[in-house]
Amino acid sequence: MAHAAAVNRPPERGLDVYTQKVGMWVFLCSEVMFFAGLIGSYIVLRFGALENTWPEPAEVLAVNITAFNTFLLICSSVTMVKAFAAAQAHDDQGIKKWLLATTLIGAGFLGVQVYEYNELINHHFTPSNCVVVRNGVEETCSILYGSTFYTMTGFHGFHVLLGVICLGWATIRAYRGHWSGGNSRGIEILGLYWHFVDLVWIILFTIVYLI
Amino acid sequence: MDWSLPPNFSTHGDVIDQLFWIILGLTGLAFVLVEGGIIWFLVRYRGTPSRRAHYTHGSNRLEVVWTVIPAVIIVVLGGYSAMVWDDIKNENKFPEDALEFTVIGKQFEWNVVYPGVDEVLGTSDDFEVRNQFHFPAGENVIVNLRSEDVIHSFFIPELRVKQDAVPGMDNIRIWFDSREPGQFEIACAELCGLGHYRMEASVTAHARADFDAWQASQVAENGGE
Amino acid sequence: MRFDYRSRVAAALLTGVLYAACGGSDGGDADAGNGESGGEAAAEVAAIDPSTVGTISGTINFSGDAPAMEAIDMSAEPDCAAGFGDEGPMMQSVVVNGGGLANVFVYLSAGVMDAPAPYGAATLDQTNCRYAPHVMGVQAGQTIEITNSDNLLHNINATPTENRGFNISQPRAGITSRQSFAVAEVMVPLRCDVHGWMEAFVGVVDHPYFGVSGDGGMFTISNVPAGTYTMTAWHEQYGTMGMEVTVTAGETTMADFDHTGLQMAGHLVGEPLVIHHGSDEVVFNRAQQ
Amino acid sequence: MATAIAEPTGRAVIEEAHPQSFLRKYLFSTDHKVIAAQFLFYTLFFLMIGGLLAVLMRQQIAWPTEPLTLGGILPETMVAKATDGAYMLPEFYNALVTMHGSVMVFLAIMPMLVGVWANFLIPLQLGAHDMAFPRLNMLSFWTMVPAGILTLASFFVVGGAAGAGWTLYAPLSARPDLTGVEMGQILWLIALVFVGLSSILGSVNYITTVINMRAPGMTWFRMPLTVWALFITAILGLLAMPVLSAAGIMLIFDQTIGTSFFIPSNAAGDALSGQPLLWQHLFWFFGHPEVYILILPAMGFTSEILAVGSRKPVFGYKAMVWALISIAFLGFIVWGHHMFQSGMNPALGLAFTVSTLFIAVPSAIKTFNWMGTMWRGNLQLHSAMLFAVGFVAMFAIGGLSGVFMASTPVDIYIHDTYFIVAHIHYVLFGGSLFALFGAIYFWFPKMFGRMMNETLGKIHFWLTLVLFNVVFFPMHGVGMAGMMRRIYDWTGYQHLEGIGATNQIITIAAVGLFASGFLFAFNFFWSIWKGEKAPDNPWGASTLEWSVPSPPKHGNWSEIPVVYHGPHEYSHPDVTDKDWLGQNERPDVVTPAAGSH
Repeated sequence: MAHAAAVNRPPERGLDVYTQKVGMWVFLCSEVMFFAGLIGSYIVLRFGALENTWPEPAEVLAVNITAFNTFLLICSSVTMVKAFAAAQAHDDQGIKKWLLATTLIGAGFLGVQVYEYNELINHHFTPSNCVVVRNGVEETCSILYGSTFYTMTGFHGFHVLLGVICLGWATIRAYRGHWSGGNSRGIEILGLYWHFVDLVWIILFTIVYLI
Repeated sequence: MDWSLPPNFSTHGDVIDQLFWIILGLTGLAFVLVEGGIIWFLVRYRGTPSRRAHYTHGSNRLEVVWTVIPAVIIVVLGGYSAMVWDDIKNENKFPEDALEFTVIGKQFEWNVVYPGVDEVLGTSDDFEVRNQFHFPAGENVIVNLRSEDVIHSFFIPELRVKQDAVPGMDNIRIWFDSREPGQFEIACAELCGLGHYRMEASVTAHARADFDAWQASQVAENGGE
Repeated sequence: MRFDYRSRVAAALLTGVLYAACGGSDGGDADAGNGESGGEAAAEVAAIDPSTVGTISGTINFSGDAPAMEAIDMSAEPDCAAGFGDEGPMMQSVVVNGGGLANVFVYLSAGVMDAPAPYGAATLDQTNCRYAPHVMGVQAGQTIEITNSDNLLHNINATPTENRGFNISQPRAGITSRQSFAVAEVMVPLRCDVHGWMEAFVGVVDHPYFGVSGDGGMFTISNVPAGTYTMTAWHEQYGTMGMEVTVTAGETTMADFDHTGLQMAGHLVGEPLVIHHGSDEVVFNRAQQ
Repeated sequence: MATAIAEPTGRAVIEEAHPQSFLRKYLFSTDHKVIAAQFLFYTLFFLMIGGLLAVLMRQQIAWPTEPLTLGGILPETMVAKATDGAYMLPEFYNALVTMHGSVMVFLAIMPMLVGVWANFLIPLQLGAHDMAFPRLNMLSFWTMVPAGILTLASFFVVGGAAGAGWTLYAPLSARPDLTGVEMGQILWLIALVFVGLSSILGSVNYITTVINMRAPGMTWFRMPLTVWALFITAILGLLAMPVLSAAGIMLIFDQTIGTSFFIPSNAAGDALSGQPLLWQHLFWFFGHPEVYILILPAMGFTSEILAVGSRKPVFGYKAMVWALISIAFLGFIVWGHHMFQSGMNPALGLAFTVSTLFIAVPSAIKTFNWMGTMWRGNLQLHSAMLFAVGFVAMFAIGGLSGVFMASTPVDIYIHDTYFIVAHIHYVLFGGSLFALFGAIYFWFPKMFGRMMNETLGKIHFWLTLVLFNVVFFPMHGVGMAGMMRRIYDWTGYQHLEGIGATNQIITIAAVGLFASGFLFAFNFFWSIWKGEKAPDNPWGASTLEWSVPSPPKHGNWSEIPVVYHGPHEYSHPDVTDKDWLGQNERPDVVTPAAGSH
C-alpha cells in the first residue's frame, strides 16, 4: 500500500476485541430479550392475578434445596473464572481441573433441578395444575404459577444443559491439550455464556423463589 | 362505487369525521407535493450524456426545515387527536344520564342484556335478546362489552364506534349515541373464527316511545320473569 | 330474569323445564328412523341368521308434568323461522308426546361380546336452523354425513372428550361433510356457534345395538344376538337409567323405561350436567379443552 | 498489507484454493454469496406462494357467493363441493388470510431483505472476505428450510393451516376448538420459532461483521447506507425476534401442554385466567420493530440506487443515518398503536399516539432527502432506478395513510378495516417489495455475473406500478366504506352494499399483478443462464462491491481494499474522466469528511 500515507485518517477495522467475543456479546443481547420476554410475562401475569390465587413461593416450592442449587451455580462461575485464569497463565493442569469442576457442578445443578421437578410433579404442581395446602386443606391456585415457573426455569435449565454440553466438550479438548499455550479465547467465550446463565438464574431465583 | 364514509348518526362521529377530513387535506397536500415533485424531477432531470449532475452532499438548513415543519404539524395534530380521544374514551367523562346495556360477544352472536323498564342493569327485570340491539335515539348509551370465548370487536360503522371485547376482561365500557332513529348493524371487526363474517346483529335506534313499546313487547313475550 | 351467561349451554339445556307451554309438537319429526340406521345397516352387510338374534323394543314412558319448551328466537334468521308454524320453533330438550319421551338414546352398555364392523353412513341434517335428528347414534368408526339444507352458514363444532373433535363450517345449502368418531363415547355434543340454540348429541358405541326413541317414546333395537345385557337409556336432561335385558332368539323383548321427570333434581341452572353411565362420568359444559 | 489480514479471512482464502464438492459449494456452502443466492431462490419461491394465496383470497372477496374457479382441484378441507361447483370454505379463507400474511412477512419479504441482501452486501460493501461466522451463516439458512417445509405441510394436515390471523391473537390462536385448527396452528408456531432462530443467528453475524470486519478506512460514516440500514435492521431483529420466540413458545404450550398464558377462563372471577392482551403486547413489542425490519433495508437499497441512478451523492447522508437510528429507536416504543381499540387503558393510547406520530418525522426526512438526491441529478432511468423511484412514490402514500391510524379518534373508525390493509400494502409491497425488485435488478449482475433484460425489466416495472395502484388504492375507499378485514363474505352488511364493483376491479388487477410476477421470474431465470455477460461495474457505482469481478470469487478480495472516501461519490468536480469515484481509489481527491455537508 504505497499511498496509504495519503489517507487522511487512520484505518479503522472495528473494536479492539476479537470477533468471536463480539459475537458472543451480541448473542447474549438477544438472550437477554428472550428471558425479558418470559420474565416480563411472568410479572404481568402475577400482578394481574386475582388476590390469593397466586401462592407464596414457599407454599409450593422447596426454597432451601434451590438455594443450595443457586450456591452451586455461583460456585461454578468461580471455577469457570479459575479455568480462564489457568488458560491465560498457561497452566494446563489448572485448565483441566477447573473445567472439569465447572462441568460437574453444572451437571449437579441440572440433577438437582430434575429432582426438584420430579418432587413438584409428585405433589401435583405441574404446568397445568396448582395445589397448595393451607391449614391442612388442599386448595387450588392459579395454574399460571406452574405455567410460568416451568417455562422460565425450564428454559434456563435448557441453557444450562447446552452450557454443560459445551463445557464437557471443552474439558475433553483440555485433556487433548487444545487450550495449552495461552489459547484462552474459547474458554473466555464459553465463560461469558456461563456467567450469563448464572446471572439469569440469580434473577429467576430472586423473583420466582424469594419474592 | 361507494368510496366514502357512511352517513354519520352519532355526536362524536362528527369530530372523528372532521379529523379524518383534516388529515386527508394535510396528507393530500403532502401527497401532491411529493408525487408532483418526483414527476417533475423525473422530467426535468432526465439523464443526458452531455450533462453532469450537481455535486452536493446536502443542506443542513433544508434538513432543519423539513424536520421542523412536519414535527410542528404532528404536534398540533397529535394534541388535537389526544383531546378528542380523551373526550370519547375517558370513562370519567362519560355522560351520567346514559342508559346502560351489556353486550356479550360469543362465537358468532351478539347477545344484548337490556336493563328493563327500571333502566338499571343487574336487576330482576333485565332481559336478554340475541342479535338485536335496540336503544332510544337522542339519548346517551353506554355499552358494557364482554366476550365469552375469543376477542370480538364491536363495530357500528354509522355510529363511528369500535371497541374490542376481550374474554377475561369484564366490562370494557364504551359510550355513544345516535342523534336520530335509524337501522344499523353491529359487525365484528376482529377475526374471531370461521363464522367471523356472519357475526352481525341488527341495531335499531328508536324514537323513545317506540323503544318503550318494543321493550314492553319483549317483556310480555318473555312471560314477565 | 337474568342469565348467568357464563354457562349458557347448561342454562339452555335446563331452562326448558322452568316454563310451561305445550311440548313435543315439533319434536320428533325426523328422529325416529335415523337413530336405528346403524342397526339396520349392519343387518344388511352380514347375513344374520334369524335363529340367533332377537329384538328389543320398548317405550320411554314419561309420567309427571312435561315441562314446556322454550321458544327459540329465530328472528335474526327469517328464512329458518319461516319453516315453522304459528307457534314458532321450540327447544327440543324435552319432547313428550302421548306420555312417551322422545330423543332418548338407548344402547347396550354391557354384555355385547363382539360386533359387526360398521356399515353405511349415518346422516345428520341441518334444516331450518335445527339439527335433524336432535339425538342420534353411530357405531365407532362409522361415517356421519352432515348436510346443510339451509342456504346460510352453519358450523358444526363437536366437542368430545374421548374422541378427536372437529369444528367445520358449511357456508351454504347442499354441502355435505363426512366425519367419524373412532372410539365409543356417550354422548358427543355438537353445536352450531352461529345459532346458539342449535345442539345435537351423537351417541358413539362399539356395536350397532342402539336406538333412539321417536315421537311417542318408542324405540327398537333389532338383530341383537341372544344373551343377557345391560341396557342404558340416556337423556340430555334426565341423565341415564340402566336395566338388565335378556334377548331370546327370534323373539322381541319388551323393555320399558319410566322417567318421572324427577331425576333432574340437583341440576340447577349454572351447574354442568353430570351424566353417569357405568362407572364413567361425563360432564357437559363448555370446558376449555 | 496482505499479511495484515485478520485470521478469519485467511481461511476463506485457503478454502478457495481447494476444489469443492457440489455439496460444499452449492448446498452446504459457507460462502456468503452462495448463501445469499440460496436465500434468494427460497424467498422468491415463497413470494410466489404468498401471491398465490392472495389471488385465491381475492377471488372469494370479489365473488363471495360464487363457486371458485378451478376450486374442484382443491381438497375437501379447503372447498365444499356442491352441485354447481366448489365453494371456498370459511376456514380455508381464514387460513389464506393467515398464511398469506405469515408467508409474506416471515418467509418472503423479511428473509429476502435480510437473508439475501445483508448476506450478499455486508461483506462486499465493507471490504471483508466473508461474514464473521460463515458456518453460523450456513446454519441460519438451513434453519429457515424446516420453517418453509412445516408451513407448506400445514396446509395438508387435518384441520388445515393456521387460521387465527398472522397476528395470532389469543385465545383464538390458543384453543383448537375455537377454530377447528389443531396441528396447522402448532406447525406454524414451530415454523415461527425456526424463523426466529434463523433471524437471530443471522443478526449476530451481521452485527459482528459490521462492528469488526470493516476494511481499513471504512469508518462508520463511510459505510454505504445499505449497510447502515441492514445493520440497524439486524439490531432490531436481534432484540425483537427473541421476544416473539418466547411468546410463540408460550402459545405452543397453551396449545399442547395445558398452560393458560393467554387463555382466560370462561367464568368471571376465575382464578385461573390468563391474559389475552399479554399476547398482543408481546406480539406487537416484536411486531412493530418487525415493521421496520421490513422497511429499513428497503430504504437503504433505495438510497443507494437513487444515488447511483441520479449520479449524485446521497442528499443529507448523515441525516439519513440518524433518521434510520431514530426510526429504529422509536420502533420499540410505539407498539401500543396497534392496540388502540383492544381494551387497553385509553390513557396509554395517548402516550402511544404521540410516539407514533413522531415516527412521521424521520420518515419525512428520508422522503425529502430522496427527493433531494434526485434534485438536479442526471437521472439514469434503468429498471433498478425506476423501482427505487417507485419506492419513494409508493412509500410516501403508505407513510401518509399511516397518519390516519396514528390519530386515535380516526383509528376508532378505520381500525381493522381495509384502510389498514391498503396502508400495510403500500408500505410492504409499494415499499419493501418495490425496493427489493430494484435491488435485484441492481445487484443481479454482481450476484450472477450477467445482466437482466432491461426491456422486460421496464415492462415489469410499469405493469407492477399500475396494477399495484389499481389493486391497493381503491382499498382505501373500501376501508372508508367500512369493510372489515378478514371477512369471507361481505354481502350481508347494509353499509357494504356499494363496494362490489370495486372489489371485482381489485381482484382482476390482483390477478394481473400476480401474473406480472412471472414476467419477472422469466427475466430472472432466463438472465441467469442467457443474460448478457456483466462487466465489473455496469452502473458506474462507487461502493466496494463494484471493484471486484462479477461475480466475485470465493473470498471476495485477494487483498483487502483500503477506503478513502464516503460511499456515494458521484459527479465530483475533481474527477473528470468519469462521473463516479470508487471508495477505494484516488486518495488524492478530497471528499467531504465522513459524509458531512
